[in-house]
Amino acid sequence: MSFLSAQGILVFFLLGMVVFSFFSEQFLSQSNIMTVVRQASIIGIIAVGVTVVIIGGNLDLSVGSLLSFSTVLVVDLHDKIGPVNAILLMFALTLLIGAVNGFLIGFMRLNSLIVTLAMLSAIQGLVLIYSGGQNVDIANQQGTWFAFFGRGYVAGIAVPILLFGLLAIVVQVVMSYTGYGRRIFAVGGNPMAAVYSGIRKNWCVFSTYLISAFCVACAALVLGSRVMGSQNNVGQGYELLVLAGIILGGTSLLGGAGSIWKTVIGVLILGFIQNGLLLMGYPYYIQWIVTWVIIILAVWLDLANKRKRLLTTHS
Amino acid sequence: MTSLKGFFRGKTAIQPIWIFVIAIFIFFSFMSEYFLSLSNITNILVQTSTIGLLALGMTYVMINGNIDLSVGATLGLAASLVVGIQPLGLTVAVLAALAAGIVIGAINGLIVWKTGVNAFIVTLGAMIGVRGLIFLYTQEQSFYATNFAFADFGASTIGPIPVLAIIFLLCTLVMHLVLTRTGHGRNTFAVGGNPEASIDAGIRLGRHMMINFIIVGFFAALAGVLLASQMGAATPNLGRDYELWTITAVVLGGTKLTGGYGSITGTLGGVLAIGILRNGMNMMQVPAFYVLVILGAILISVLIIDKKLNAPSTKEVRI
Amino acid sequence: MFKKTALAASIVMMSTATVYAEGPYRIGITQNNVGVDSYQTTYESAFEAAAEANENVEIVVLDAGGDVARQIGQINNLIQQRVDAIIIWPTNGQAVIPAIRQAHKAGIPVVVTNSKIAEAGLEYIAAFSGPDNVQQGASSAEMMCDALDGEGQIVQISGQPGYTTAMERAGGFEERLAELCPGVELLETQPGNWNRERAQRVMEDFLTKYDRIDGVYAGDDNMGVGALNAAKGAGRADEIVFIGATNFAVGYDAIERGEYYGSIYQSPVDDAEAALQTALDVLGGQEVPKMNFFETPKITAEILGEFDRPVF
Amino acid sequence: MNPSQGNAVQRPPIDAEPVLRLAGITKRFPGVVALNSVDFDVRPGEVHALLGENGAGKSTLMKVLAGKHKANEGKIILGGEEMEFENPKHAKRAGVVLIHQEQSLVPEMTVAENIFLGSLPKKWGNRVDWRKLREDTNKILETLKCSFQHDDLVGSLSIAKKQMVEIARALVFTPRVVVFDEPTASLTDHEKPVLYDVIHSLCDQGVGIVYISHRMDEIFHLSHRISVLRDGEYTGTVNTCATSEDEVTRMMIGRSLELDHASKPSEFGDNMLEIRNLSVKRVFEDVSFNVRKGEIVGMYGLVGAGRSEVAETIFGLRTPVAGDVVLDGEVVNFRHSHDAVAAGIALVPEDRKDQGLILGMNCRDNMTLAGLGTVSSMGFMKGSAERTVYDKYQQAMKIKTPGWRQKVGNLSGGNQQKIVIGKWLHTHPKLLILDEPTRGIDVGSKAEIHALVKDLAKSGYAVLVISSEMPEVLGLSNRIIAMYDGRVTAEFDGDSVSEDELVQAITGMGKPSPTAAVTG
Repeated sequence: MSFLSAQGILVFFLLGMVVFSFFSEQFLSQSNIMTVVRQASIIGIIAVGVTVVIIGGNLDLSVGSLLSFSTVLVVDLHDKIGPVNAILLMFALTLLIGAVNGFLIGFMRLNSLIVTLAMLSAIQGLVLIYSGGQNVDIANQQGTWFAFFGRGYVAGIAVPILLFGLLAIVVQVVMSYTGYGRRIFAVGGNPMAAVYSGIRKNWCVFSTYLISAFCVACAALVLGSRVMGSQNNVGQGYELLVLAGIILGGTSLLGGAGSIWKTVIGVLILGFIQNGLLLMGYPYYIQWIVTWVIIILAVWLDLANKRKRLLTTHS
Repeated sequence: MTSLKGFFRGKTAIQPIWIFVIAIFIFFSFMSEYFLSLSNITNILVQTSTIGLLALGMTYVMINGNIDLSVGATLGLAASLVVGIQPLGLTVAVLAALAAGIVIGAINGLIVWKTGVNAFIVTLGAMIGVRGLIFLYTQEQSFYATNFAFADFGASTIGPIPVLAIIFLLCTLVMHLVLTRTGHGRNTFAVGGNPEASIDAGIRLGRHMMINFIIVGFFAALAGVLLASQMGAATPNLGRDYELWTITAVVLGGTKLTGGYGSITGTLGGVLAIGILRNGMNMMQVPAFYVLVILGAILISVLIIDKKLNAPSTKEVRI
Repeated sequence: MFKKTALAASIVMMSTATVYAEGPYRIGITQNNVGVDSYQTTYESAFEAAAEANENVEIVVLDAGGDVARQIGQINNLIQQRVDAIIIWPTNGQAVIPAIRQAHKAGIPVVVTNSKIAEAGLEYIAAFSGPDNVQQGASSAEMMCDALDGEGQIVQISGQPGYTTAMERAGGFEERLAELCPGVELLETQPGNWNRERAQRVMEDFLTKYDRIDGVYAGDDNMGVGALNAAKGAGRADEIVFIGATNFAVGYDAIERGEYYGSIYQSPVDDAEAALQTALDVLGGQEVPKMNFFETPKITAEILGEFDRPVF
Repeated sequence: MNPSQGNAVQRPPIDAEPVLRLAGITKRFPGVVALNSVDFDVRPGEVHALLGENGAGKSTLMKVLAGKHKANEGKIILGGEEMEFENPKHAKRAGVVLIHQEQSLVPEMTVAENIFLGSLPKKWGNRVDWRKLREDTNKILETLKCSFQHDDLVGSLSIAKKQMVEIARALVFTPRVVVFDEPTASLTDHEKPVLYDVIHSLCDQGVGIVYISHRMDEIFHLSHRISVLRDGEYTGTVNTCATSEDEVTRMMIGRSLELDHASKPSEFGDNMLEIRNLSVKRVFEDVSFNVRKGEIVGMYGLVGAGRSEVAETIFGLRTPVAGDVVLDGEVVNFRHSHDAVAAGIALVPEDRKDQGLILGMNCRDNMTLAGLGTVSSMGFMKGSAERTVYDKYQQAMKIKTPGWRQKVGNLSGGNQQKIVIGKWLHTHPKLLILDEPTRGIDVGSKAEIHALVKDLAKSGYAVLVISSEMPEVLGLSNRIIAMYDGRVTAEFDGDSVSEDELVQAITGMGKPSPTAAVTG
């Protein structure tokens, strides 16, 4: 159902793929597709979580700095306390920050855009204080299974892709087929009516930020493992890319609607645009300009498509 | 942020953000011997004038129910143009830069209006694309102003007060009057507050939306020109992340993200708050890493205090 | 050659010079973007340590966060505070000139560190102290030439677009490569924004696009290691020569393992100490040359032992 | 209470050339014919009531008239001239004004700015002429005898006052025809006379009034003629003085409606709800009453008397400063609506669209929202169980929808309300609180909901009905609690109380207000 309603953007997506493949023969090669999906999976994993926040009627702009925070943390701790402890501690602290977001927005009922904007700044500061501004690296890169998350393969498919796919499916199922998901849609659609229906709105909002933070932690696992090191600002700007992917997929920022499938498609479109233009050999600034045009065209077409369907099925 | 309704019509005393501005002003005056001096205060005004000018336009767009993420990039483009075109004459260069801002604003407005695509995504696209235009035009180069009159203008003063600060304050005054006194200003509130009703009342939504995007584009360009004159140069990366600080300042000033409510006086307060915090912490030599955390924490504290002050405790349902 | 002994000697020289300085001096520094990479961070702590060690110096440390406008504001703040000297790590070589001119007018000597400013601004500064990035690019080109025997196809991953260091290194590299070995073809340049992950992604796309890549030049080792990661992931690391700049610990280790051909050794500690010393020299009334380059030698596997592993 | 008794004579039709005539109006939406060749006219100085069940096409017809929709066929003739309205402003300038059912005001603007929205007086180009604005506004507010100021923020006004602002807006251009769409839907009996006065004075000025309402009493009190629409078809026009409620009802729904006031529940059990000295700061004070099993208790009072707030406090949405809520013998004092729902309290809230429904969700999902636990296992929704629940209540309450996938926002008011009630029945509550259950709902649905409420009580539910409509309270309740200004002023037996007593109790004891004079 939700998959079908994303069809406008899907058509656009496929059309774009065909156009790119005319200009670059490698574009549709299996290895290139795998490369793009793997690259998109970090943004994609985060976007899965942020989509839940958006469906719940809020925004999360802090994911970029949080990604920096989590990646620096897990990489730095890897050598100090061992991979298992590092991963556990990283997840715990990331969820803690998610809980702070969730507390301020869910229970204190502060404006999510501004809170997460403030958190974006504060978390970046925390990262820098933690690392003292130094890059962090994993010294023994060959001998650790930590490499699995970013570089490993299972059945010929890269682990980041698997993780992205798995998270997307699980979260989509949760959102579509569980009472929890239904409650989040209700809270995002009409918070007042949700409360009047006995739904714990504040808890619901709070929990969406935990999901968002969990996804960021997963992304940090992939990123840290892929790079085997981290800079302090590694996640800078991710929040906007994530949003671009979500909106491109067709999830509205108003809350109460949207789906993970749409987000997956949106994120992939974004990845293929960047990759396609790079393969065509344009300098980065042309890529930016084309991205601008494509974002607007895609969303516009999707909107026109929806409007048409609305007119034909409305009774 | 809206406890003192009707302030912008001069009905009530003081907006909460101004209390905060005064509080931190007093705090830093005690904490740093360099803080409280005329030259430092004008310094703050000059430093905030860039974000301030962006915020003026942003206030309009946000009251109108939209948002503009492309202001930073537009600022960068205008700065590069005004310095890059200077060999053809300073006036031509300034006009071209301002025109560029207006055109980008108009494009944003037109797309939002005609397609109905959310302003957030339209201007997010523009933010990326316009930055591309800057690099296309400058080919990665920074430009240095050959015309010293331009840089001198940026550094000039009238009496003890820098020209840039005066321009900023004048613009603030004008935009305040336009917002509170003119048909366009009032209709901007109407469109943001209740678009449906506005259409019924015959208000042309698209026109006001366009005008407001043009206004924000113009002010972004103006900020770019003035910043370039302050630096006597322009770099292609100028204005990165400014959109986030601008939005923060505007929201701190009490403008609602959902539209229909806000004021220029509040925005001025929000801009000054951020400017004073930055300047004061520089003066106190707070390490850069901690400044980020402190700014974030203060932002959230202000939100919480505001919430507590305006607690709807008895009149509204607890949800 | 810039070796451990040479380094030690130069520090001794510097500290003897301090004797002539009178004080105490208040010196303000505005850095480019601390925290964006380890070089700048190490620079900052080295600078603070050097100042700490000198009781004649009191410092005000500011960070522009990569934003030109904020840096100009900070310069104004420093003028405001009437420090005795200002050290600037320019976010941009052009844009800071008017602010430097103001400091100059206010009678405060300015020392530019690490990245050069444009010609037009030279008359307003007391001195420049830092590495020669154009020379570094050229040195990297020479190494590339050696490694490939003058024949091959290479790609370049440059730093953040629009930043002086990125442009100087790329410029120096491209120019020297063209004149030294025209047989090496530069296929494409894309920015990696000083970011390892970003560089890794760019390299992955290069690997898809080009069936044959013989060499990679990265604007710093951080990005170079990102490119190396990508090549390893594609199983093509063996056929590619990696050359970077600003030797990082990860790069140093990679050279040690033989995965990485070479880099440019540039110590932020030297950089910071040289800057502070230059400022003190200026304040002490000494005759200081306009351009003070500290040496940034090539580093490859054969001579690795002559260098300490970078701390960052 | 019934105005037709109070103000005596119903008005004879006015004999004059129509100021406005709609001829053969047809409006098609994709897949639906909303209006099929409808004729309608208004004479100057006349109140012409337009009746029809929800979905009959009244609102569409008025939107065509006011320039919001364009008719596919038909003519609009205003003052003998054929018109084609491009937009509402155009229609307004020509003298046709629609006063909306939905509030169409900008809450953050002043009264004056709202009244002149889109036509602010200007001087020197784009500058607003504030003095003229103030003077013009005051003139209009004076004719309407409004108690608020030109510079009050509309958001801070009560619903009734907002309604007056809407009406004031109609007077900006000298109107020839004014359309009132459900103007009293959110007004209390106390506030209605003011509106009636306005309508009368408009008539005296020769303005033609189109009056859309579900309330028979109002229509018979006000109108000269009545026209009826049914399923987009015009079924006829009658003179008010020559018809009866029965006849009009028959025209509307095609059958005669039996208004059954005699079938109240009569067997009561123990106390289900007991409120003891409940107080919420600055809202209501020292409220005590009880509701027994199988009993319907009506709570009657003006808007703002604190009725809804009492309900919200019982439901855990407000924090009391004193007093207890006792449910089934246990002191509960819920801190969250979730706990109240879990304990078996159901609240059908006052504002359907803001509080009752997620408009963007489909019918089924809204229906199961308050009882997700029963249609899921291990947290996973059971689609078949959900459908069963939906089908059960859809059939039981005869909810008209194209299917469960339909978005609730697309349903008529009556069907929306039934969904809300269904949502709560599904939770099998011990106590059912209904706050204005039939506001803005057509006659047919209203009767169905009334019957349903009585049946529920008879099957053992304890029911608390909050209403501003006296017939509703009288027709349903076993007992009536009257509230005034945050206090319970009296408690009456629902069968024996007189209308006078009730009106006095809700307007302040011993101080008969103008309302009493009009409605008594």
